Amino acid sequence: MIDIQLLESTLDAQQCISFVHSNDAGGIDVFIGTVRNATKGKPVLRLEFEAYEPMAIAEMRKIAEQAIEKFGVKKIALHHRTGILEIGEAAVIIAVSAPHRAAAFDACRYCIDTLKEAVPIWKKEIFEDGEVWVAAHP
Amino acid sequence: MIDIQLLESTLDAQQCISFVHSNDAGGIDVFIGTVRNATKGKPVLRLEFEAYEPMAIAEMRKIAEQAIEKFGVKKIALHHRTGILEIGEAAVIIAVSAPHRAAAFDACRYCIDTLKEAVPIWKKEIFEDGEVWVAAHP
Amino acid sequence: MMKISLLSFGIAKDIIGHRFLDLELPAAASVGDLRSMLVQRFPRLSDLASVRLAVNGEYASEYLPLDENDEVALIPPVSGG
Amino acid sequence: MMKISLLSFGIAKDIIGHRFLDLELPAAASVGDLRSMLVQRFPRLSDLASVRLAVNGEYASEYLPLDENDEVALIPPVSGG
Repeated sequence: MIDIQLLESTLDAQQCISFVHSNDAGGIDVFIGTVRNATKGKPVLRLEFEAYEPMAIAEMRKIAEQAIEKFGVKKIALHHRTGILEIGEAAVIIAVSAPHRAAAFDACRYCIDTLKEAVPIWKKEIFEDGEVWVAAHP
Repeated sequence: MIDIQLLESTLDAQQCISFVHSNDAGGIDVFIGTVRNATKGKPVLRLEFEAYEPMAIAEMRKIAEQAIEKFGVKKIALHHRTGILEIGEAAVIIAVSAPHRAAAFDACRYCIDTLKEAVPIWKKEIFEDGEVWVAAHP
Repeated sequence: MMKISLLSFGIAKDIIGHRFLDLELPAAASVGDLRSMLVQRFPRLSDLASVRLAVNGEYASEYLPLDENDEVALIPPVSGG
Repeated sequence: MMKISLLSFGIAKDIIGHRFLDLELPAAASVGDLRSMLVQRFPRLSDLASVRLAVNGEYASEYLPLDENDEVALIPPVSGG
Protein backbone atom coordinates (compact mmCIF):
# COMPACT_ATOMS: atom_id res chain seq x y z
CA MET A 1 0.00 0.00 0.00
CA ILE A 2 1.26 3.39 -1.04
CA ASP A 3 0.31 6.91 0.03
CA ILE A 4 1.76 9.67 -2.15
CA GLN A 5 1.09 13.32 -1.38
CA LEU A 6 2.32 16.64 -2.66
CA LEU A 7 1.14 19.24 -0.15
CA GLU A 8 1.19 23.00 0.28
CA SER A 9 0.58 22.64 4.02
CA THR A 10 2.79 21.37 6.88
CA LEU A 11 3.79 17.71 6.57
CA ASP A 12 2.75 15.40 9.41
CA ALA A 13 5.16 12.62 10.42
CA GLN A 14 2.57 10.97 12.64
CA GLN A 15 0.18 10.71 9.70
CA CYS A 16 2.87 8.94 7.62
CA ILE A 17 3.69 6.60 10.52
CA SER A 18 0.01 5.77 11.07
CA PHE A 19 -0.42 5.00 7.38
CA VAL A 20 2.43 2.46 7.28
CA HIS A 21 1.82 0.97 10.73
CA SER A 22 0.74 -2.65 10.52
CA ASN A 23 0.34 -5.44 13.07
CA ASP A 24 2.36 -7.79 10.89
CA ALA A 25 5.28 -5.38 10.32
CA GLY A 26 7.90 -5.20 13.06
CA GLY A 27 9.91 -2.24 11.83
CA ILE A 28 9.16 1.26 10.56
CA ASP A 29 11.82 3.58 9.23
CA VAL A 30 11.01 7.24 8.71
CA PHE A 31 13.13 9.84 6.96
CA ILE A 32 12.38 13.54 7.42
CA GLY A 33 14.22 16.11 5.32
CA THR A 34 14.11 19.54 6.97
CA VAL A 35 15.07 23.01 5.80
CA ARG A 36 18.53 23.97 7.05
CA ASN A 37 19.30 27.51 8.15
CA ALA A 38 22.47 27.71 6.03
CA THR A 39 24.09 26.38 2.86
CA LYS A 40 27.89 26.25 2.79
CA GLY A 41 27.92 28.62 5.74
CA LYS A 42 25.65 31.21 4.12
CA PRO A 43 22.41 31.91 6.02
CA VAL A 44 19.25 30.82 4.21
CA LEU A 45 16.07 32.83 4.89
CA ARG A 46 13.60 30.31 3.46
CA LEU A 47 13.05 27.86 0.61
CA GLU A 48 10.61 27.63 -2.23
CA PHE A 49 9.68 24.32 -3.85
CA GLU A 50 8.19 24.12 -7.30
CA ALA A 51 6.87 20.86 -8.75
CA TYR A 52 5.67 19.54 -12.08
CA GLU A 53 2.82 18.14 -10.08
CA PRO A 54 1.27 15.28 -12.07
CA MET A 55 4.67 13.94 -13.11
CA ALA A 56 6.13 14.39 -9.60
CA ILE A 57 3.28 12.35 -8.14
CA ALA A 58 3.66 9.67 -10.83
CA GLU A 59 7.44 9.47 -10.27
CA MET A 60 7.03 9.26 -6.49
CA ARG A 61 4.55 6.43 -6.99
CA LYS A 62 6.99 4.58 -9.28
CA ILE A 63 9.75 4.90 -6.68
CA ALA A 64 7.49 3.51 -3.95
CA GLU A 65 6.41 0.63 -6.20
CA GLN A 66 10.04 -0.16 -7.03
CA ALA A 67 10.96 -0.10 -3.33
CA ILE A 68 8.16 -2.53 -2.45
CA GLU A 69 9.24 -4.83 -5.28
CA LYS A 70 12.97 -4.55 -4.53
CA PHE A 71 12.97 -4.80 -0.73
CA GLY A 72 9.74 -6.66 0.06
CA VAL A 73 8.47 -3.91 2.33
CA LYS A 74 4.78 -3.60 3.18
CA LYS A 75 3.65 0.02 3.07
CA ILE A 76 5.18 3.33 2.06
CA ALA A 77 4.04 6.90 2.67
CA LEU A 78 5.85 9.58 0.68
CA HIS A 79 4.83 13.18 1.31
CA HIS A 80 6.55 16.20 -0.24
CA ARG A 81 5.94 19.90 0.34
CA THR A 82 5.54 22.59 -2.28
CA GLY A 83 5.48 26.36 -1.97
CA ILE A 84 7.31 28.44 0.60
CA LEU A 85 9.03 26.69 3.52
CA GLU A 86 10.47 28.32 6.59
CA ILE A 87 13.70 27.15 8.27
CA GLY A 88 13.20 23.90 10.18
CA GLU A 89 10.05 22.85 8.31
CA ALA A 90 9.85 19.37 6.78
CA ALA A 91 10.29 19.30 3.00
CA VAL A 92 9.83 15.54 2.67
CA ILE A 93 8.72 12.67 4.87
CA ILE A 94 9.11 9.03 3.86
CA ALA A 95 7.83 6.22 6.08
CA VAL A 96 8.31 2.53 5.29
CA SER A 97 7.11 -0.53 7.22
CA ALA A 98 8.56 -3.99 6.82
CA PRO A 99 8.51 -7.35 8.59
CA HIS A 100 12.19 -6.81 9.49
CA ARG A 101 14.17 -3.67 10.04
CA ALA A 102 16.93 -4.05 7.43
CA ALA A 103 14.39 -3.91 4.60
CA ALA A 104 12.71 -0.85 6.12
CA PHE A 105 16.03 1.04 6.33
CA ASP A 106 17.13 -0.01 2.83
CA ALA A 107 13.81 0.85 1.21
CA CYS A 108 13.55 4.24 2.95
CA ARG A 109 17.04 5.18 1.83
CA TYR A 110 16.32 3.98 -1.69
CA CYS A 111 13.22 6.19 -1.79
CA ILE A 112 14.95 9.38 -0.69
CA ASP A 113 18.04 8.77 -2.85
CA THR A 114 15.92 8.07 -5.94
CA LEU A 115 13.51 10.92 -5.23
CA LYS A 116 16.42 13.34 -5.21
CA GLU A 117 17.52 12.12 -8.65
CA ALA A 118 14.28 11.55 -10.47
CA VAL A 119 11.31 13.51 -9.13
CA PRO A 120 10.61 16.80 -10.94
CA ILE A 121 10.68 19.11 -7.93
CA TRP A 122 12.92 22.16 -7.70
CA LYS A 123 14.23 23.96 -4.65
CA LYS A 124 15.05 27.65 -4.62
CA GLU A 125 17.14 28.93 -1.72
CA ILE A 126 16.35 32.48 -0.71
CA PHE A 127 19.25 34.43 0.83
CA GLU A 128 19.51 37.95 2.19
CA ASP A 129 21.02 39.07 -1.14
CA GLY A 130 19.31 36.91 -3.75
CA GLU A 131 17.86 33.57 -4.77
CA VAL A 132 19.43 30.43 -6.24
CA TRP A 133 17.89 27.37 -7.88
CA VAL A 134 19.76 24.55 -6.13
CA ALA A 135 22.08 22.37 -8.27
CA ALA A 136 21.06 24.11 -11.50
CA HIS A 137 24.59 24.87 -12.60
CA PRO A 138 27.62 22.55 -12.60
CA MET B 1 22.54 16.01 22.78
CA ILE B 2 21.07 12.75 23.93
CA ASP B 3 17.66 11.84 25.35
CA ILE B 4 17.44 8.32 26.83
CA GLN B 5 14.20 7.03 28.28
CA LEU B 6 12.92 3.71 29.57
CA LEU B 7 9.16 4.08 29.88
CA GLU B 8 6.20 2.07 31.10
CA SER B 9 3.81 4.22 29.07
CA THR B 10 3.20 4.54 25.31
CA LEU B 11 6.20 5.81 23.34
CA ASP B 12 5.72 9.01 21.36
CA ALA B 13 7.48 9.31 17.98
CA GLN B 14 6.66 13.01 17.70
CA GLN B 15 8.39 13.67 21.03
CA CYS B 16 11.56 11.92 19.77
CA ILE B 17 11.43 13.86 16.49
CA SER B 18 10.94 17.18 18.30
CA PHE B 19 13.91 16.44 20.55
CA VAL B 20 16.32 15.82 17.65
CA HIS B 21 14.93 18.52 15.35
CA SER B 22 17.43 21.27 14.73
CA ASN B 23 17.62 24.19 12.30
CA ASP B 24 21.15 23.22 11.34
CA ALA B 25 20.37 19.53 10.69
CA GLY B 26 18.89 18.67 7.30
CA GLY B 27 18.00 15.03 7.89
CA ILE B 28 16.23 13.06 10.60
CA ASP B 29 15.99 9.28 10.56
CA VAL B 30 13.58 7.55 12.90
CA PHE B 31 13.32 3.84 13.59
CA ILE B 32 10.22 2.43 15.30
CA GLY B 33 10.16 -1.19 16.39
CA THR B 34 6.59 -2.42 16.85
CA VAL B 35 5.09 -5.58 18.32
CA ARG B 36 4.24 -8.10 15.60
CA ASN B 37 1.12 -10.22 15.82
CA ALA B 38 2.99 -13.46 15.07
CA THR B 39 6.40 -15.14 15.39
CA LYS B 40 7.27 -17.80 12.82
CA GLY B 41 3.59 -18.00 11.91
CA LYS B 42 2.40 -18.50 15.51
CA PRO B 43 0.00 -15.85 16.82
CA VAL B 44 1.41 -13.70 19.62
CA LEU B 45 -1.08 -12.31 22.18
CA ARG B 46 1.20 -9.69 23.72
CA LEU B 47 4.77 -9.06 24.86
CA GLU B 48 6.39 -8.32 28.15
CA PHE B 49 9.67 -6.41 28.43
CA GLU B 50 11.86 -6.64 31.48
CA ALA B 51 14.91 -4.41 31.95
CA TYR B 52 17.88 -4.15 34.27
CA GLU B 53 17.00 -0.51 34.42
CA PRO B 54 20.08 1.44 35.54
CA MET B 55 22.37 -0.64 33.33
CA ALA B 56 19.94 -0.52 30.38
CA ILE B 57 19.87 3.28 30.58
CA ALA B 58 23.67 3.44 30.88
CA GLU B 59 24.16 1.11 27.90
CA MET B 60 21.67 3.07 25.77
CA ARG B 61 23.54 6.26 26.61
CA LYS B 62 26.87 4.64 25.62
CA ILE B 63 25.42 3.56 22.28
CA ALA B 64 24.13 7.07 21.57
CA GLU B 65 27.50 8.59 22.53
CA GLN B 66 29.31 6.12 20.25
CA ALA B 67 26.93 6.93 17.38
CA ILE B 68 27.53 10.68 17.75
CA GLU B 69 31.29 10.09 17.83
CA LYS B 70 31.31 7.57 14.95
CA PHE B 71 28.91 9.25 12.52
CA GLY B 72 29.09 12.94 13.46
CA VAL B 73 25.36 13.19 14.04
CA LYS B 74 23.83 15.99 16.14
CA LYS B 75 21.14 14.65 18.43
CA ILE B 76 19.75 11.24 19.36
CA ALA B 77 16.59 10.25 21.19
CA LEU B 78 16.37 6.63 22.29
CA HIS B 79 13.19 5.53 24.04
CA HIS B 80 12.41 1.94 25.04
CA ARG B 81 9.27 0.49 26.60
CA THR B 82 9.06 -1.84 29.57
CA GLY B 83 6.16 -3.85 30.94
CA ILE B 84 3.28 -5.31 28.95
CA LEU B 85 2.87 -4.33 25.30
CA GLU B 86 -0.09 -5.06 23.09
CA ILE B 87 0.23 -6.01 19.41
CA GLY B 88 1.14 -3.00 17.26
CA GLU B 89 2.57 -0.90 20.10
CA ALA B 90 6.03 0.62 19.78
CA ALA B 91 8.72 -1.19 21.78
CA VAL B 92 11.52 1.16 20.77
CA ILE B 93 11.88 4.51 19.01
CA ILE B 94 15.22 5.91 17.89
CA ALA B 95 15.48 9.34 16.25
CA VAL B 96 18.72 10.80 14.92
CA SER B 97 19.37 14.18 13.32
CA ALA B 98 22.39 14.98 11.17
CA PRO B 99 23.56 17.66 8.77
CA HIS B 100 23.27 15.11 5.94
CA ARG B 101 21.04 12.11 5.53
CA ALA B 102 23.61 9.31 5.12
CA ALA B 103 24.94 9.89 8.63
CA ALA B 104 21.40 9.95 10.07
CA PHE B 105 20.56 6.59 8.47
CA ASP B 106 23.87 4.98 9.45
CA ALA B 107 23.73 6.19 13.04
CA CYS B 108 20.09 5.14 13.52
CA ARG B 109 20.84 1.66 12.21
CA TYR B 110 23.94 1.43 14.39
CA CYS B 111 21.85 2.33 17.45
CA ILE B 112 19.16 -0.29 16.88
CA ASP B 113 21.65 -3.02 15.88
CA THR B 114 23.84 -2.37 18.92
CA LEU B 115 20.87 -1.98 21.27
CA LYS B 116 19.69 -5.45 20.27
CA GLU B 117 23.10 -6.92 21.15
CA ALA B 118 24.10 -5.03 24.25
CA VAL B 119 21.25 -3.50 26.21
CA PRO B 120 19.99 -5.63 29.12
CA ILE B 121 16.33 -5.79 28.17
CA TRP B 122 14.42 -9.04 27.74
CA LYS B 123 11.32 -9.77 25.71
CA LYS B 124 8.83 -12.48 26.62
CA GLU B 125 6.36 -13.51 23.95
CA ILE B 126 3.00 -14.58 25.29
CA PHE B 127 1.14 -17.14 23.17
CA GLU B 128 -2.26 -18.80 23.58
CA ASP B 129 -0.52 -21.87 25.05
CA GLY B 130 2.45 -20.47 26.95
CA GLU B 131 5.26 -17.93 27.20
CA VAL B 132 8.78 -17.83 25.78
CA TRP B 133 11.78 -15.63 26.58
CA VAL B 134 12.95 -14.65 23.11
CA ALA B 135 16.39 -15.90 21.98
CA ALA B 136 17.15 -17.49 25.37
CA HIS B 137 18.01 -20.89 23.95
CA PRO B 138 20.23 -21.67 20.97
CA MET C 1 4.04 21.55 -39.01
CA MET C 2 2.68 20.54 -35.61
CA LYS C 3 2.00 22.34 -32.37
CA ILE C 4 3.35 21.23 -29.01
CA SER C 5 3.07 22.81 -25.54
CA LEU C 6 6.29 23.50 -23.67
CA LEU C 7 6.25 23.63 -19.86
CA SER C 8 9.28 25.02 -18.08
CA PHE C 9 10.26 24.70 -14.43
CA GLY C 10 12.81 26.06 -11.99
CA ILE C 11 15.72 27.77 -13.64
CA ALA C 12 14.48 26.67 -17.08
CA LYS C 13 11.38 28.77 -16.56
CA ASP C 14 13.56 31.76 -15.66
CA ILE C 15 15.58 31.25 -18.86
CA ILE C 16 12.61 30.66 -21.18
CA GLY C 17 10.67 33.46 -19.49
CA HIS C 18 7.34 31.62 -19.53
CA ARG C 19 5.83 28.68 -17.69
CA PHE C 20 3.82 27.73 -20.83
CA LEU C 21 4.91 28.23 -24.42
CA ASP C 22 3.22 26.92 -27.55
CA LEU C 23 5.70 25.96 -30.24
CA GLU C 24 5.40 25.10 -33.93
CA LEU C 25 7.69 22.26 -34.94
CA PRO C 26 8.29 20.50 -38.28
CA ALA C 27 6.15 17.37 -38.51
CA ALA C 28 8.14 14.33 -37.28
CA ALA C 29 10.48 16.42 -35.13
CA SER C 30 12.07 14.37 -32.33
CA VAL C 31 12.81 15.26 -28.74
CA GLY C 32 16.43 15.83 -29.80
CA ASP C 33 15.31 18.22 -32.56
CA LEU C 34 13.29 20.20 -30.03
CA ARG C 35 16.25 20.30 -27.66
CA SER C 36 18.53 21.69 -30.41
CA MET C 37 15.96 24.30 -31.35
CA LEU C 38 15.55 25.40 -27.72
CA VAL C 39 19.28 25.59 -27.05
CA GLN C 40 19.72 27.72 -30.16
CA ARG C 41 16.93 30.07 -29.15
CA PHE C 42 17.81 30.12 -25.40
CA PRO C 43 21.60 29.60 -25.24
CA ARG C 44 21.65 29.89 -21.41
CA LEU C 45 20.09 26.40 -21.30
CA SER C 46 23.58 25.10 -22.19
CA ASP C 47 24.95 26.46 -18.92
CA LEU C 48 22.80 24.10 -16.85
CA ALA C 49 24.22 20.94 -15.26
CA SER C 50 21.59 18.95 -17.18
CA VAL C 51 18.29 19.37 -18.97
CA ARG C 52 16.01 16.37 -19.38
CA LEU C 53 12.85 16.47 -21.48
CA ALA C 54 9.66 14.73 -20.46
CA VAL C 55 6.88 14.05 -22.94
CA ASN C 56 3.37 13.76 -21.53
CA GLY C 57 4.75 13.23 -18.03
CA GLU C 58 7.45 10.63 -18.80
CA TYR C 59 11.18 11.14 -19.25
CA ALA C 60 11.81 10.74 -22.99
CA SER C 61 14.79 9.65 -25.09
CA GLU C 62 16.23 12.01 -27.69
CA TYR C 63 14.94 9.75 -30.47
CA LEU C 64 11.28 9.85 -29.50
CA PRO C 65 9.24 11.46 -32.30
CA LEU C 66 6.90 14.15 -31.05
CA ASP C 67 3.21 14.27 -31.87
CA GLU C 68 0.74 17.09 -32.34
CA ASN C 69 -0.41 18.46 -28.95
CA ASP C 70 2.28 16.68 -26.93
CA GLU C 71 3.06 18.30 -23.60
CA VAL C 72 6.83 18.59 -23.32
CA ALA C 73 8.42 19.60 -20.02
CA LEU C 74 11.88 21.08 -19.64
CA ILE C 75 13.41 19.46 -16.56
CA PRO C 76 16.53 21.21 -15.26
CA PRO C 77 18.48 19.44 -12.45
CA VAL C 78 15.91 18.36 -9.87
CA SER C 79 16.46 19.23 -6.21
CA GLY C 80 13.54 17.87 -4.24
CA GLY C 81 13.83 16.20 -0.85
CA MET D 1 34.30 -15.10 52.78
CA MET D 2 32.47 -12.20 51.21
CA LYS D 3 28.88 -11.43 50.41
CA ILE D 4 27.64 -10.38 46.96
CA SER D 5 24.13 -9.66 45.64
CA LEU D 6 22.99 -11.58 42.60
CA LEU D 7 20.32 -10.08 40.34
CA SER D 8 18.70 -12.32 37.76
CA PHE D 9 16.66 -11.34 34.71
CA GLY D 10 14.53 -12.95 32.04
CA ILE D 11 14.97 -16.68 31.77
CA ALA D 12 17.83 -16.57 34.29
CA LYS D 13 15.40 -15.35 36.92
CA ASP D 14 13.06 -18.24 36.07
CA ILE D 15 15.97 -20.69 36.47
CA ILE D 16 17.39 -19.18 39.68
CA GLY D 17 13.90 -18.72 41.09
CA HIS D 18 14.61 -15.30 42.61
CA ARG D 19 15.18 -11.80 41.33
CA PHE D 20 17.58 -11.10 44.23
CA LEU D 21 19.85 -13.62 45.91
CA ASP D 22 22.58 -12.95 48.46
CA LEU D 23 25.56 -15.26 48.04
CA GLU D 24 28.60 -16.04 50.18
CA LEU D 25 31.75 -16.46 48.09
CA PRO D 26 35.35 -17.24 49.02
CA ALA D 27 37.35 -14.02 49.33
CA ALA D 28 39.06 -13.19 46.02
CA ALA D 29 36.57 -15.20 43.96
CA SER D 30 36.44 -14.01 40.33
CA VAL D 31 33.51 -13.58 37.97
CA GLY D 32 34.51 -16.91 36.42
CA ASP D 33 34.45 -18.61 39.81
CA LEU D 34 30.95 -17.28 40.44
CA ARG D 35 29.84 -18.49 37.01
CA SER D 36 31.14 -22.03 37.73
CA MET D 37 29.42 -22.07 41.08
CA LEU D 38 26.12 -20.92 39.58
CA VAL D 39 26.24 -23.41 36.71
CA GLN D 40 26.88 -26.21 39.18
CA ARG D 41 24.01 -25.16 41.42
CA PHE D 42 21.63 -24.27 38.53
CA PRO D 43 22.58 -26.61 35.64
CA ARG D 44 19.81 -25.27 33.37
CA LEU D 45 21.93 -22.11 32.96
CA SER D 46 24.12 -24.23 30.63
CA ASP D 47 21.20 -24.64 28.24
CA LEU D 48 21.08 -20.91 27.47
CA ALA D 49 22.52 -19.47 24.25
CA SER D 50 24.74 -17.24 26.41
CA VAL D 51 25.04 -15.85 29.93
CA ARG D 52 27.03 -12.67 30.51
CA LEU D 53 27.76 -11.33 33.96
CA ALA D 54 27.70 -7.64 34.80
CA VAL D 55 29.34 -6.29 37.94
CA ASN D 56 27.94 -3.06 39.34
CA GLY D 57 26.22 -2.32 36.03
CA GLU D 58 29.10 -3.05 33.63
CA TYR D 59 29.75 -6.18 31.59
CA ALA D 60 32.68 -7.92 33.29
CA SER D 61 35.43 -10.28 32.13
CA GLU D 62 35.77 -13.72 33.71
CA TYR D 63 39.00 -12.64 35.38
CA LEU D 64 37.59 -9.70 37.31
CA PRO D 65 37.94 -10.31 41.06
CA LEU D 66 34.75 -9.68 42.97
CA ASP D 67 34.52 -7.44 46.01
CA GLU D 68 32.37 -7.50 49.11
CA ASN D 69 28.88 -6.09 48.37
CA ASP D 70 29.28 -6.18 44.58
CA GLU D 71 26.03 -6.29 42.64
CA VAL D 72 26.35 -9.01 40.04
CA ALA D 73 23.71 -9.38 37.34
CA LEU D 74 23.06 -12.53 35.34
CA ILE D 75 22.42 -11.43 31.77
CA PRO D 76 20.90 -14.13 29.56
CA PRO D 77 20.62 -13.37 25.80
CA VAL D 78 19.16 -9.88 25.51
CA SER D 79 16.18 -9.29 23.24
CA GLY D 80 15.24 -5.63 23.45
CA GLY D 81 14.21 -3.47 20.51
